[in-house]
Amino acid sequence: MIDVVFTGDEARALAPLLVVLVVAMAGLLVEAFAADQGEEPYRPVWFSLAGVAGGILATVLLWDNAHSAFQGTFALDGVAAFTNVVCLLAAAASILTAPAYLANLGVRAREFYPLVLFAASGMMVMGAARDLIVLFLGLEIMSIAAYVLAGIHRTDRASGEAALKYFLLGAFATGFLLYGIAVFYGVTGSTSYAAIAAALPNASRFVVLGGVALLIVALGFKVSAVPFHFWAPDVYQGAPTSVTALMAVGIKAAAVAGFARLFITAFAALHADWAMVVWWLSVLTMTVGNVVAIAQSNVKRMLAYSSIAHAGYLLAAIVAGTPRGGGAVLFYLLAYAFMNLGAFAVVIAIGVKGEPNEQFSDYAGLASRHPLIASAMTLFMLSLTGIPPLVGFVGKLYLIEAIVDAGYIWLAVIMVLNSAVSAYYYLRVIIEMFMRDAEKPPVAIEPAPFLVACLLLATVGTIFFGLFPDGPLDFARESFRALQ
Amino acid sequence: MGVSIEHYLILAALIFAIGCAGVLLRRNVIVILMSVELMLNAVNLTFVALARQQLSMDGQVIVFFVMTVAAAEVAVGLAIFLAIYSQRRTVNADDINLLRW
Amino acid sequence: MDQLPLLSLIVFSPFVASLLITALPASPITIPRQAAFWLSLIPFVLSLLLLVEFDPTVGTLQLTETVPWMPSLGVYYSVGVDGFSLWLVLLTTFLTPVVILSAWTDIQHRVKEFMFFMLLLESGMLGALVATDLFLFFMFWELMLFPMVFVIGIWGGPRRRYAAIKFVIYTMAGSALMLVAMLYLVLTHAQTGQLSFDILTLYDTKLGYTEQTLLFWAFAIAFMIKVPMLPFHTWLPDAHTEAPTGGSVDLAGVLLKMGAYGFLRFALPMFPLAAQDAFPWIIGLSVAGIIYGAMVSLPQADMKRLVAYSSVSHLGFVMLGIYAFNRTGLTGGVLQMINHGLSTGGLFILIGFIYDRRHTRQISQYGGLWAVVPIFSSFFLIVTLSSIGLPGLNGFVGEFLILLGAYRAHAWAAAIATLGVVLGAGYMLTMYKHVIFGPVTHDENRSLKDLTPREIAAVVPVLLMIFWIGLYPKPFLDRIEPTATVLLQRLERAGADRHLGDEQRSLVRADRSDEARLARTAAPAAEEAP
Amino acid sequence: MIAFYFVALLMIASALTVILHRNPIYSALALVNTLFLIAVSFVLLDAELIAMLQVIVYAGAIVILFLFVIMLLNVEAEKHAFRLSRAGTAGLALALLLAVELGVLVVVWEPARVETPPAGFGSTELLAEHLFARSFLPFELTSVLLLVAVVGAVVMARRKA
Amino acid sequence: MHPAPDTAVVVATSLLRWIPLLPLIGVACGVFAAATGRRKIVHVTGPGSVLLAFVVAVVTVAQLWSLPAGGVLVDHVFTWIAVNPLRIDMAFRVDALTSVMILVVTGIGFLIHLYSLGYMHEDPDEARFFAYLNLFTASMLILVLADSLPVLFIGWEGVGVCSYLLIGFWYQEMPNAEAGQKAMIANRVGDAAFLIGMFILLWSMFDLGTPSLRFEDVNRLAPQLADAAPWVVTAVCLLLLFGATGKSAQIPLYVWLPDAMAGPTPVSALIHAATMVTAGVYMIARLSPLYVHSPGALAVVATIGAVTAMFAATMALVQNDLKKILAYSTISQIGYMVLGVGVGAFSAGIFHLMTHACFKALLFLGAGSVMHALSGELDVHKMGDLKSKLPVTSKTFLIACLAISGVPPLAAFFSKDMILEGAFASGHTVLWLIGLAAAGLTSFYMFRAYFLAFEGKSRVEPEKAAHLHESPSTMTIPLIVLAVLSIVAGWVGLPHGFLWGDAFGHYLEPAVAPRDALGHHEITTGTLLFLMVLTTGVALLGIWVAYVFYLRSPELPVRLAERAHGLYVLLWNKYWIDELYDALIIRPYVRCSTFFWKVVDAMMIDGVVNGSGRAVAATADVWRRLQSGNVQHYAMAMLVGAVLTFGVYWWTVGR
Repeated sequence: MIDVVFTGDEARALAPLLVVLVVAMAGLLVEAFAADQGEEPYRPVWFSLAGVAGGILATVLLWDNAHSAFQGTFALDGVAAFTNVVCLLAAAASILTAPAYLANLGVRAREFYPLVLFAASGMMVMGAARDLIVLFLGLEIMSIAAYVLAGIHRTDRASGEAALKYFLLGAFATGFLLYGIAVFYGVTGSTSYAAIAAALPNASRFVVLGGVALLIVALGFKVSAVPFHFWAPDVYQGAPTSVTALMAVGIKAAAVAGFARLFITAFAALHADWAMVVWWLSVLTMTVGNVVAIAQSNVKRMLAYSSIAHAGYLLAAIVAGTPRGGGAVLFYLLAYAFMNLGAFAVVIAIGVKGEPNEQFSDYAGLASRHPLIASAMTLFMLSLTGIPPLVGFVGKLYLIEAIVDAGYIWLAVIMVLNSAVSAYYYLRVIIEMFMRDAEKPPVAIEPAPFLVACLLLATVGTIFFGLFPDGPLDFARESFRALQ
Repeated sequence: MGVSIEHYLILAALIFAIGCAGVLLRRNVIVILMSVELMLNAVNLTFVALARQQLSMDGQVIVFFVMTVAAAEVAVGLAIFLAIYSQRRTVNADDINLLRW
Repeated sequence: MDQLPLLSLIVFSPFVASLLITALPASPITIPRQAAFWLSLIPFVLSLLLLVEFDPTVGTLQLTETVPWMPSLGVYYSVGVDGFSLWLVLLTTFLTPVVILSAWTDIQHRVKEFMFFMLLLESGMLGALVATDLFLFFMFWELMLFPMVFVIGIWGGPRRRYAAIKFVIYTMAGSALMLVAMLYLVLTHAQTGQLSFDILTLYDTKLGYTEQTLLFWAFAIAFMIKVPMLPFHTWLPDAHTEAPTGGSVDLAGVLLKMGAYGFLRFALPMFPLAAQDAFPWIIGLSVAGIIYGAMVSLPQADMKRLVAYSSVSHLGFVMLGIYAFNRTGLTGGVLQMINHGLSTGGLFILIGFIYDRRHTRQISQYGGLWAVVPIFSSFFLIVTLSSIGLPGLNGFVGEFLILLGAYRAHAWAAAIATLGVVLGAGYMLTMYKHVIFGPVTHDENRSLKDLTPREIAAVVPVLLMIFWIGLYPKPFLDRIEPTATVLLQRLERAGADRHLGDEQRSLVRADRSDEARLARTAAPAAEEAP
Repeated sequence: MIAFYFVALLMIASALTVILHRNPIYSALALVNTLFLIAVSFVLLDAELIAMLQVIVYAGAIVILFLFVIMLLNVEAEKHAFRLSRAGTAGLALALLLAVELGVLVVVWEPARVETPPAGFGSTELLAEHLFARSFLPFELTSVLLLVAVVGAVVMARRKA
Repeated sequence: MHPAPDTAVVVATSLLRWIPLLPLIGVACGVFAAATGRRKIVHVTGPGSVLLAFVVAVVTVAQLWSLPAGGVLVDHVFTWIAVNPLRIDMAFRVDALTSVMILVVTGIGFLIHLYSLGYMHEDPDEARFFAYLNLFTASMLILVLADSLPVLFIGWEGVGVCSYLLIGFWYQEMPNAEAGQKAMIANRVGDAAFLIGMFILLWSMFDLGTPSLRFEDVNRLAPQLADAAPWVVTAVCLLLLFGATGKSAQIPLYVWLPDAMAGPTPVSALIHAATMVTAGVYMIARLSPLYVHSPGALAVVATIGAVTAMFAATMALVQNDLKKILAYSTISQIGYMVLGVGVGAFSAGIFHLMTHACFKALLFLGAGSVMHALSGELDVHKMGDLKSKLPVTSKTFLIACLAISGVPPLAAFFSKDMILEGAFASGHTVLWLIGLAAAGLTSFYMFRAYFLAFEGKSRVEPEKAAHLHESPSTMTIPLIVLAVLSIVAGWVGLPHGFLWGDAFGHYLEPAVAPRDALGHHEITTGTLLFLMVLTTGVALLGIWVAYVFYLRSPELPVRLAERAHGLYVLLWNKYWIDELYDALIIRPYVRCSTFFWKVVDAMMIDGVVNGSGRAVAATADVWRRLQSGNVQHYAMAMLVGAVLTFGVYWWTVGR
């Protein structure tokens, strides 16, 4: 008498997710059983890369804006597809950079790659969720995998501490998320966005905004928005860099996408109300991120603060609350993925066994030793600063356009001034690399082939989408329009 | 039974707050995690109460999921604690501040 | 664009060249050096072709090319040239080979990179000059910023990093606001017309007065920083002092012009009314800059610093001319950009040469050079005289026209500015006296070598231009004037269209009446001398 | 009525014990108590199945896990549960503030009309139906979640690095 | 091709451009010689180019004379600056006035070039010298040939630069360089005013529908200008006058000329006596039709001239440096010319300009020859009885002294007399008296110099006395020629009624404003005679006093100096004018500049810039400390966020 609804729509919507999950599980089994016959360092890499590729392929082939699955709680629509691609790119980067890096650290956790894929699947769920519970579960899948990944370098105190902090605060935030969900459940009797959007107009603003506040706490935590950001620098710095890359790009992308979808679609009716708080959130976030980044001496930590700042930029476009804003957010996620993953790849590349070389001073004279790596890093830094014609600039341009279009001129002004400030610390890296000579004898580094591939990918993306951003942008905008 | 739902809700809110306080006050991470559990259960109570109010099962279903999540979190969390403990022989939140500034 | 895309060729040939340089082996350093020099001649030759193609009778943009680039954003790759940009383009392509020659011995390490950045810089500058699409312009605007940062930061003096960062932050802070203003403008226009960054389209955006004023200032501040005008100038002395010779020359020669050029191409025509109403500020700051720059130059001990501050003064003249809002001043202003590029560029080149020999720029370290290096000294003399505006040399023509025009518009401002002519002679001659005249005070100077043929080859073209513009500026003026007229008519129409406050009405009316008189006076002036 | 207040008072008391007691073990026991009381109130709210799960999963599994770890790490009682440092008091104040806010939040909700629930409300059948029919996707996701948790726990708790 | 006044006959010729061009070619040769070190070249090209220019000038003048009176030769070379409404042609014109000037410039110029051959013989930088000298000649010719103010301005500044270079010719001595720069700056100050004058003039012409600065148009439209806006004419005249005071070393900008004596003597002769310094006078005469429309401005001109004449003369009284004496006398004489044009006696001013060119050049060259003999000695107290050793020099010098003193029938007698007469006739009696007194002083100090230097007993230092010798012929010949000129030059302009009368004046009439433009009351021959006698008497008196003081009883001046000690000190220190300028203008300016640099720029503006940077960094450091590393602090921060978010939302709902 229980009839499970499972039609083609469901199948299609789940397909990418299933691909990734299946590969992940298969990976677990393979590693479990193939472990005893000899070390095959690159097998899991290829394996999980295949999973990523499959996921992307499935996404590209199967996405459509028309249908949704599971009574409209889940859909592989444009937004989801875009999020999938970004998150899977992040996963790919983390996988590509991992082998050499983990080898340097002496970490021999074969579960690393499956865990990355699990995290990615969680992100995919968040991107596709049209129901608070689904969002919640996706978030948890992602987070739990991330907690473990952060701590996967078990002999390293920093890594452990990162895991601990991330876990405790994550769990704490979960509480708020659930309470928020409870509020909406109470008000609307349902947790699906559609129902919420329908019920909001004649619900008690007072109560609903309480719920919104709680959700902002939880999602703001994942997005690392000030004042919910404190975990980010510590965790980013402590976690293994490959994982940091995943967190900085993938988790942020998923959270932001979920945030955007929720607020722009479900809470559209209350835009006037929530916009104000998010406005402040975004201003605080970008300002604190940029300003504190100036004071850093560790590049990884600097990148952490920079990622906080970028979260601020993204929130600013969410404030706009328009499809244009949503589209800009999605595109910026893509842009951010390329340039930031590239940056982390470089950070990994110049680390050698025993010395991670994460201090600014370690970059001194890099240009003369490894001109190509230095040039790549320069590209990423300039792109993060927002210098045309790199992707970072175009992304920022779209964000500002959306913001200005929605009439938040001052927000736009604050944002551009912030990016002027950010020029300072991004430039510092360039200055170290090009305009200073190394104090300590340079260590020869030869980046592993996978790493090079990752760098190449990031570089190409950074330049190409800077020059020809139209495709992805139109796609992103369309997918948000389709949600209205 | 003439108790209106909001009594339950207020009770839940109180428990939630107590949990928060625990998270902020206790220095032993294990107890902190317990406090988190308190919070989650408070939310559970809320869900059930609301479900009762609306006479819809969804609330209870959600509680089901929440429990699972809570269990999963505890498992991973405690594992992490073990790892930490094996590193530095302490689970005192104050002493775990290698990463800062 | 039925004919060959000349402008694109000019803009991108240095870019391609820079890429080629990277492909070359870095040592022996003569390889990239030679390559860079010969490659840098290509854009120059092309730009000569441009000069031929250019139709002096047309005042509007010509040789335009337009290709849709980012349709979703209304961004076009559209370039064009008119009387304002034409000569600046030529100046750029002309200076680059000169710079490379002059940097021959100055740059000894990482030559390949240096040449790469120099050519990239050229590409950026050219692009910014010919771009007629706001997005494109902004792109090149930033693109020319960073090569310069590298040039300063890598090959600069002891405080090069500080100078580089200061340069970047200053400029970016300015251009940040400009970016927002740009988007605001584009979106406002999109509400009525189509979404487009093309300036010709944006020219006729309907803007409220306050809107217009705010936007104007957003643009203006970015450009004022670049000019640089008075309160925003302090990046310049540091940048100049720290930069290597080549950097200084390009900085003074072209980069500084971008500010004034920005006013001409964007700020004025896009916000005609606000721009005209801003005159009290701009005029005031220009005049203040003229005097202030001249005064601060006097006590400087470092030659480059002195010349840098003198640039503040000279650019003040340029802005004054532009804001005269009549043909004489405007044309003079544009011509003065070229002049300043030549004379100040020449000064930097020469200072660079003497720096190569003695590795100091302290004026007190020199003296009595004429006895030792007569050729250097005489070249230095000519450039100095050109920079203080001696009639018969280029500087005078510009200053004369500027002051003449400015006098028509704002007599007192012009009168005060004329003081700058005296003060200019003051500091330049003082420096010349201490460096060239008097007894040889330092024994190191007794053994100085005079200019080598290569160095002479680098300077002589500049000198020739100095004389040419000084004696026969007509070809230059003839090509600038029509464009100036177009701009003026535009400003005037704006004045006529909108309801105005009294003082700006009178401003515009004065201008219009001039135009009217021109109709009468043009007749005798029309027929040409045999 | 009386039942509720009885349960409520006990619950608060034991919850406070959890966060106030010096000895983690007692905290854990107090936690069990609290969770049990919550289960009781579930029953009062006609959610028998959930109540049962509550007892089994929480009291039965989770808290045991806690106790296990506490023993394993033989964490001994602290000198005093927490010192009211400036941060501590601030935290307390904040918690209170939050309590007030949440309280206000729920008070504002219009009082629920409590009518007798239909037959079978909270029954296993009904729950099962909702779970598998309406909430199929979340259900499956929880399975993934548990898998990840297991793997994670193993990875983290494994003895050899 | 240009609309010309209906009266004048205008003939276009491409001859004129060669007059400045030839010396320019000389410059090229000079540069080449200097660069390659072949000094011989300039011996030919230096004087040669100027000689050719002189020949061309003569031919031109002949051509001019072939035209009916008031004829004009024009040469349009090319259009220099043309931006509507402005149009400036590189064009030259020769009329009566110009013809005089080009003859003077090329003629005297050639003699001085010739003289320099001998004078600069040993100097290694001879080539550079001649290059400069030729360049100067060219600029001066452009100045006088110009047919519009801007073109004149080219020459105007050109000569300024040349004098700058030539004063500092011996650059190794810093004082010379200083002097050169002083001259340049002083000139520039004047030029700034000159520029503004041009602007005002051009735009007023523009408002009349003729945006032109050609002398022809300006002079033609002067009446309309005066009608349209009288203040404009006055302003223009005064501003141009200020420019002239710089160039012609008048009050207040005369201070550079005495220092300018640092240059080689031929330079002093050519630039700072014969030609450049008279440019101001020429310019005023050139624009006389404009000036006459502003009596006020003319009055100022006259006053400045008279006062300068007197002022400089008094300073010349006590100088011991021979060249300095000559310098002050030059200032004074130019004062006369300015006075002349100021009172409307334009032709008289030019007349004196011409004669002065002859005898002052002669005086300087004589002084040069003395220096040559005494190996650079200039103190008149260290000379004496040179006439025995330097016959030619002394005789010619004497003639020059007589000439400048205005002893009939030598040159200055007629010219100076004509000026004073003009002053008298115009009713500026005070100015006339000043001029008269100055005339007396002139003859006194000139003869003081003469007696001290050439008469009496020798006070020459023995080692110098040993090789006293007359200068080579290249130097003496110019002296003789100039001496002859100093005698005869005046005869072209006799007072009315005598023989051919004021032929010079008549000749100039079409070029300058008629002297009765200001309604001179015509003066009778009787008065004329009286005036002539009077001036001659004053001159002779001065000579006699000088004779008494410095030959008959040399102790007198010493006693006088003690008696009127205050006055003596005042004069000796040249009224402390230099010190005054230094204290009032130069030092405050420098101090102010340093203040701007050190305080405004470095502290205030950059302070704000770097300060904001530092502020951000400081904030960063504070905020960074918030990141305490303690999990619970982070949690608390989150809680704060939550509480605040609630608060804000409910606050909004409340509103």
